[in-house]
Amino acid sequence: MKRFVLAVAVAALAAGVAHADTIKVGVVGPFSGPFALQGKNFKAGIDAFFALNGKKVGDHDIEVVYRDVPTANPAQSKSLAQELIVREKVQYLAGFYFTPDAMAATPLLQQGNVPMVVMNAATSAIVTSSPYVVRTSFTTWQTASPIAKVAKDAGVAKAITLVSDYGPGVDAETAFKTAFEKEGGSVVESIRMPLSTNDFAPMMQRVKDSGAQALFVFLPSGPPTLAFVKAYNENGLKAAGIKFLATGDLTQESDLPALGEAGLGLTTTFHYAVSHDSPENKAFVAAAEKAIGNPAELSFPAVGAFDGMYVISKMIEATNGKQDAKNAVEAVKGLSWTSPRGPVSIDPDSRHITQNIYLREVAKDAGGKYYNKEIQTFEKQGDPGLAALKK
Amino acid sequence: MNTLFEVSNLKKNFGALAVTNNVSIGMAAGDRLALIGPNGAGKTTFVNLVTGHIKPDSGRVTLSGEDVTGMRPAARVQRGLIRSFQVTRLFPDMTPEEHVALAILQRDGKAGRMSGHYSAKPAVMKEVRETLSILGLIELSHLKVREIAYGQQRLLEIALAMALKPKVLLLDEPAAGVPQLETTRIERALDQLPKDLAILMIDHDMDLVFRFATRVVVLAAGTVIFDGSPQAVTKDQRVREAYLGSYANAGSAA
Amino acid sequence: MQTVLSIAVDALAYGMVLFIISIGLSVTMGLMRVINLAHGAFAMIGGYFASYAARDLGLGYGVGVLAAIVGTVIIAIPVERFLYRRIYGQPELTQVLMTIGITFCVIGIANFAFGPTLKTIPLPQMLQGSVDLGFRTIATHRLFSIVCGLVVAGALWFLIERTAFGTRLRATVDNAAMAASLGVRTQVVYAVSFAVAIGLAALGGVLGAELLPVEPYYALRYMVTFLVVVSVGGAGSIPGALIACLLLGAIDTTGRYFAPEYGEFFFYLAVIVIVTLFPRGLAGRFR
Amino acid sequence: MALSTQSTTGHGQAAAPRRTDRGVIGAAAIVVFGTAGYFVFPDNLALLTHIISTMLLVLAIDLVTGYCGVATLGHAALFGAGAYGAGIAAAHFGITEPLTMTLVGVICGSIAGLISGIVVLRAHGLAQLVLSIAVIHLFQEAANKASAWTGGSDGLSGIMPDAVFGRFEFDLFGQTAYVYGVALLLVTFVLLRILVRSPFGMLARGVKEDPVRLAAMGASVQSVMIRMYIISGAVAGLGGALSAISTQVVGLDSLSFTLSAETLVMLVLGGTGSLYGAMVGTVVFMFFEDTVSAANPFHWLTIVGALLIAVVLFAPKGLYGTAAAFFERRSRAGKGRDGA
Repeated sequence: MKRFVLAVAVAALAAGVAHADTIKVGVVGPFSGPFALQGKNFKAGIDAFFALNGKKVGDHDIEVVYRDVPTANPAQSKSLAQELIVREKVQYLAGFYFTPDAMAATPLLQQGNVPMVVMNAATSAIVTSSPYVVRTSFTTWQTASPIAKVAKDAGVAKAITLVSDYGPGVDAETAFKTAFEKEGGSVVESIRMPLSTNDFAPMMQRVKDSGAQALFVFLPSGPPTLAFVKAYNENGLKAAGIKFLATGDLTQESDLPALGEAGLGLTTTFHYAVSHDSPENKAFVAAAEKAIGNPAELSFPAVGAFDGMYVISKMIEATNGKQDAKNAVEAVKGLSWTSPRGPVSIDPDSRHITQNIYLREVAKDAGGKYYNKEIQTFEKQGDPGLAALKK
Repeated sequence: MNTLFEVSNLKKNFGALAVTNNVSIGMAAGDRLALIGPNGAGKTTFVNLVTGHIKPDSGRVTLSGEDVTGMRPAARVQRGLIRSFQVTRLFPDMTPEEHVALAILQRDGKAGRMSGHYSAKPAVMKEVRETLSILGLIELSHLKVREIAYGQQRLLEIALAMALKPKVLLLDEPAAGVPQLETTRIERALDQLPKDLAILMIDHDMDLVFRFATRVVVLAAGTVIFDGSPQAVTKDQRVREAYLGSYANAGSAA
Repeated sequence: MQTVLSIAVDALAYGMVLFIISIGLSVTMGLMRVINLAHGAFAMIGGYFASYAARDLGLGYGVGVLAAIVGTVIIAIPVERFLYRRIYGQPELTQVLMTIGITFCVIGIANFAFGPTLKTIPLPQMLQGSVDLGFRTIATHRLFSIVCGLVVAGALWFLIERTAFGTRLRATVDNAAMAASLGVRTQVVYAVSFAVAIGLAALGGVLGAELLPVEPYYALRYMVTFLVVVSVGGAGSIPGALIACLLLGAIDTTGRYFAPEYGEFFFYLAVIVIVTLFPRGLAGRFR
Repeated sequence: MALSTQSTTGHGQAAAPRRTDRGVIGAAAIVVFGTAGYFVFPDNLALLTHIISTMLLVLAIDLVTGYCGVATLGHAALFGAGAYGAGIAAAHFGITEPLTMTLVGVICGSIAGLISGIVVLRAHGLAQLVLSIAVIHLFQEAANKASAWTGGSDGLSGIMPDAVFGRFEFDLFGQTAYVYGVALLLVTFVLLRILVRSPFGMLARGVKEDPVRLAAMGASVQSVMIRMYIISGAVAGLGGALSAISTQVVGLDSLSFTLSAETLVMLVLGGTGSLYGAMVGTVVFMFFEDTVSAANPFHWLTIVGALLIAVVLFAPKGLYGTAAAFFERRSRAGKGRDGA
C-alpha cells in the first residue's frame, strides 16, 4: 500500500514537472568553510556555461539551486539532497565535491527518479553505487597513474609516497603504487600523514633517509600544499635532486600565486590546466573568470561543473524536459564532445568521463603569472581505479 | 569512657610551617566540646584534616573504632562524621527545602534514585518541614538560597548537618555572621539534637562556647595547649599567654 | 645521531612558531581570564594586513610586520570596547559563544573582502633560502622565528615581572577590586593587556605564516592547537608556554618522523597525560 | 509555628503539581510542534529529522554541561559512537531492525560516555575543555584508522534499515524517519524530565553548584558525574542512531570537533541547565542556519556570527533562559502586588 502511494506520488511529481517550463538543478557543494574556493569554482563553471550557451534548452529554462555542505558531511549532504528532490523538486542533482557527500546521496536517485552528475568527487567507486550517476570530473586513479609512467621514463627506480591519511589520499597511494610497480619501479616506503599536519619538516627527513629518488605526494588542497612544497625546497630535497611527483590537485591554479617561486618546476599530471591551449578553453576561461570575479581563483572544479552542465543540458534535450532519470542517463552514455580540457567522452559502461591526462610543469609567463604548462599528453585515459575495484 | 571518635598524633605541614602539630583529641558519645584558639591556630585546618578535605602528613583518625584516615570525605560522611563550613557552602540556585530534602535522601541512600520527586514522599516532606521549622526557615522554603540573607544561610548549614543525622558533628564557627537574635535559634537547634551525639564546635563567641561546652580544647600554633573544663580554661596561664601573646604580636606587626 | 639532531632542530623550530603564535592567547586567558576563541581571527587579520602591505603594496617585510601589529590593534580597540568588555568575568560558556561569534564574523568578512585563496607574505631576501648547519640545512626564516620567539619571551617576561605596568597587571589579576582601591585603573590595564595580546597575535600570524598560511578559515583551523598549547603550558605563564611549546613541538615532530600514521594519537595521548598530571598546566596561574 | 507549617503545606502541594504541569506542557509541545512540522513542512522532513537527532545530542550535552557543570568540546564522540554502532550493526552484522539498531546505538553511546567521562572528569575548567578536545580527536582518528569497519573518510554506507514494525519504510520523503524521530524525542524528553527532577537530578545540580558541599553531604561527586556521563552517552547515542537510520550513512564528521563545538554553541544559545533551552537553541540555530545558508550559501557564516554576538549582548542567559527569567520576574512582581 505504502509503496503504491509512493509510486503515485512520484508519478504525479514527474507528470507535474513535465509540463513546467523551468527545470531545476540542485547543486550541492562547499560554498563556505575551508573549501569555499572549490564551491566558488563550481558556481563559476556553471555560470560560464550559461554565459556561453544561455539558460534555455529548447523551451526549458534551467534554474540552479545551490546548497552548502562546507566540509565532508554525508548526513547533511543526504538531507539536503532529499530536500532538493522533495521540496525544491529538482530534476537533476549535481556538484558534490567530497566522495562521502556523493555516496550519501546516491541511494536517493532511483526512488527520486533523479540523475546525479558528479562535478568533482574523485573516488572510483561512486559510479558503481547507482546506475544514475554520471561523472564529469576525474578520479584519483585516472590522474595519478600517468605520473608513475613519467617517473619511470625519467629514470626513477625507487620512489616514496606521502599522502594525507584519508580516503582520497589512500586512493592516490594505491593508484600510484600499482601503476609504478607495473612499470617496474619500487615504492620503498608509504607514509600516511595526519590531515592536521602543519609542519612537514620531519617527513622530509624521512624521505631523505629512505633513499628514494622521487616522492609522490597527495594532499587536500589549501594550506598543507603550501607548507609541503616549502618544506620540500627548504629541507634541501629539491637541491638533492629528489623528484617531486603529484597529481594536479597540488598545483591547482588558485594556489600557484601563493606558492610563487617555490612552485616553479613542479611536475604534476592532471586532466585540466587553465592554460590549456584551445579555442574552447579560451572561451570558457574568459566566461569563467568573469563569473568568479578574481581570475586568480579559477581552477579545476570549474571545468568539471562546466562539463557537468553540458551533460545535464544534453539530458534535458533527450528527455524533452520530462523527469526520466533512466532515459536521461541512457542518452549521455557514449556522448563525446570537445570540452575546454580537450576531447572527452562518457564511457557507456562506467558512466565516467574518458579524457586526456596531461603532464604539466609549473612555469612563469612573460607577465610574471604562474601557470601549469602542458608538456606531454596521455590520450583517452579511462579510469584504472574501476578495474582495480572489480578485482 | 567509651571513645566514639579519636584523632591521634595528627600532623600537617604547609612548607616549613607546621599548622597542625601532633594533635590528639578523643571524644565520647554525648561530648559537647569547644575547640578554641587565637586566629591562625589551625582550627579550620584541623577540621579539614579530620573530614578528609586535606590529607594529613601523619596521624590517624578513627570513628567508632574504624580507621577512616585514608577515606574520601564522602565516605566519612556516610559513616556519620558531619561538618559545617566556616564560610557558607550551599547551592545558590536551590531552595532550602531542596537542600534539606537532598540531605535526607542522601542520608537514607536514596539520592541516587532517578525517578520520583521528594515532594511526593510524605516522610521526607515531614522531616524537611520539621528541620526547617526548628531553624525558623520554613517561610523561606521556596526561595532560592541566593535570595536569602547570609544569617539565614548559616542556619541552613546547621539544618543540613542535622538532617544528615551525624554521630560526630563538627561545627566550624556556626554563629559567625549570624545576627545575635538568630544565635538563640542555633542553640535551640543544638539542644534538640540527640544526646548521644558528639559535637565539636569552633567559635569565637565565648558566651556561646561556655553555655554549650562541657569540655574545652585550646589550640595554639597547631598544638593542643589545654584540654579541660570550661571553668578551668580561663584560669590557665598558657591559654592566657597564647591569646594575649598572639594579640601582642598582631599589635606589633601592625 | 644525525637523525636525532635533525629532529631536535625541527622540533625547536616548530615549537617556537607555536610559541609566538599562542603566547598572546596565554595572556588573554591567564591574565585577563577570557577564553578567547577569536585569537586565531586576530592573528589572521594580522596576516592579511602584512600580506596587503608587503605583497600588494610592495612595502617590504618590516613594514608588513608593523602594519599587521598596528592595524590589528586598531581594529581590536572598538571590538574590546564594545564586545569584550561585556564578557570579562562572565561564565566561560558565554565567553565561548561571544568569541566564536566574533570568529564567524571575521571569517565571513575575510572571505568576502580577500577571497578564499591563500595569501602569502613575501620574505625579504635575507630570510629566504636555507642555512647549512653542517649536518643538514634549515630554512633561514625558521632560524629567524626561533630568535623572534626568544626575544618575545624575554620582552614579555620583562614587561610583566620587571615594569610598573607589570606590577599593576599582576595586582589586577590577583584581585581587581583591591587593585582598583589602590588606585590602579583596571579598565586601562585590561585595555592595554588586550592590545598587547592582540599585537602578539598579529605578530604570530605574520611570523607563523610560512607554516600556517593565511586564508579565511585560518581563524578556526588552528584554534584547537592554540587552546591545547596554552592549557598545557598553563594560561598566563610565559615560561610555562615556552616549555609547553617546546615539549609539544618535540612530541609532534618525533611522532611524525617515526610513525606519521599515528601522529595524531601520540599528540593527543600526550596532551591527556600532561593535562591529567598538571591540571593547571606546566606552570599555571589560571584559578 | 503550627500556622506557618500549615501554610507551607499548602505551598508545597501547590508547587509540586505546577512543576509537573510544566513537564506535561513540554511533552505536549513536542507532540504539537511535531505534528505541525509534519503538515506544515511536508517537503522538509529530512531537515526536521536532522534537527531532532542533533537536538538529542544537544540535550546530552546539557545533561553534563548544564546540570553538572562539565565543560566539554568533545561530546560528538558519544553521538558518533551511537551512529557508528547502529551503522556497523546494520552494514556488517545484518542487524537492520530499526529498534534494535537504536538500542545498539544507545549502548555504544553509553560506553563512549563512560570512556570519555573517565578521561574528561580528571580536570576542571580549561584543562577539562582541552581533555575533551583530545578525546574527540582520538575517537575520530580511531574511526579513520578502522576504515575496514567504518569506511574511514569515505563514510559508512550500505545501512539499509528495515521497515518499522515491518510496515513503515524509510523512504525518500522521510515520513517514517521523522515520525520515528519525534517518538524517540518524546520518550527521551519524558524520561529526562523525570530524571532531572529526581533526587539524582538534584545531586547533579549540586555537583554543578558546589561539589564540596555535596561531598560534605556524603555524596560521591565523581560517581554522580560518571553516571550522568553514561546517561548522556545513551541520549547522544540515541541521536547518533537516529541519524544513522534516517540518513543511512555515517561520516567522520559525526565524531568531529566541529560538531561538538557547534552543538555546544546551540546549547548556550538556548540556555544551559534546562531541557527547553537545549531544544529551543537547537531549533533556532539550525533553522536559522538552514534559512540563511539557503538564501546565501556563500556568506551566511557572518550572519550566524552576528546572531551569536547579539545573543550574548541581549540575552546573556540564552534565548530560553532569558525569556524564562523575564517571565519569572513578571509573575513575581504580579504576586508582590497581589500580596500588598
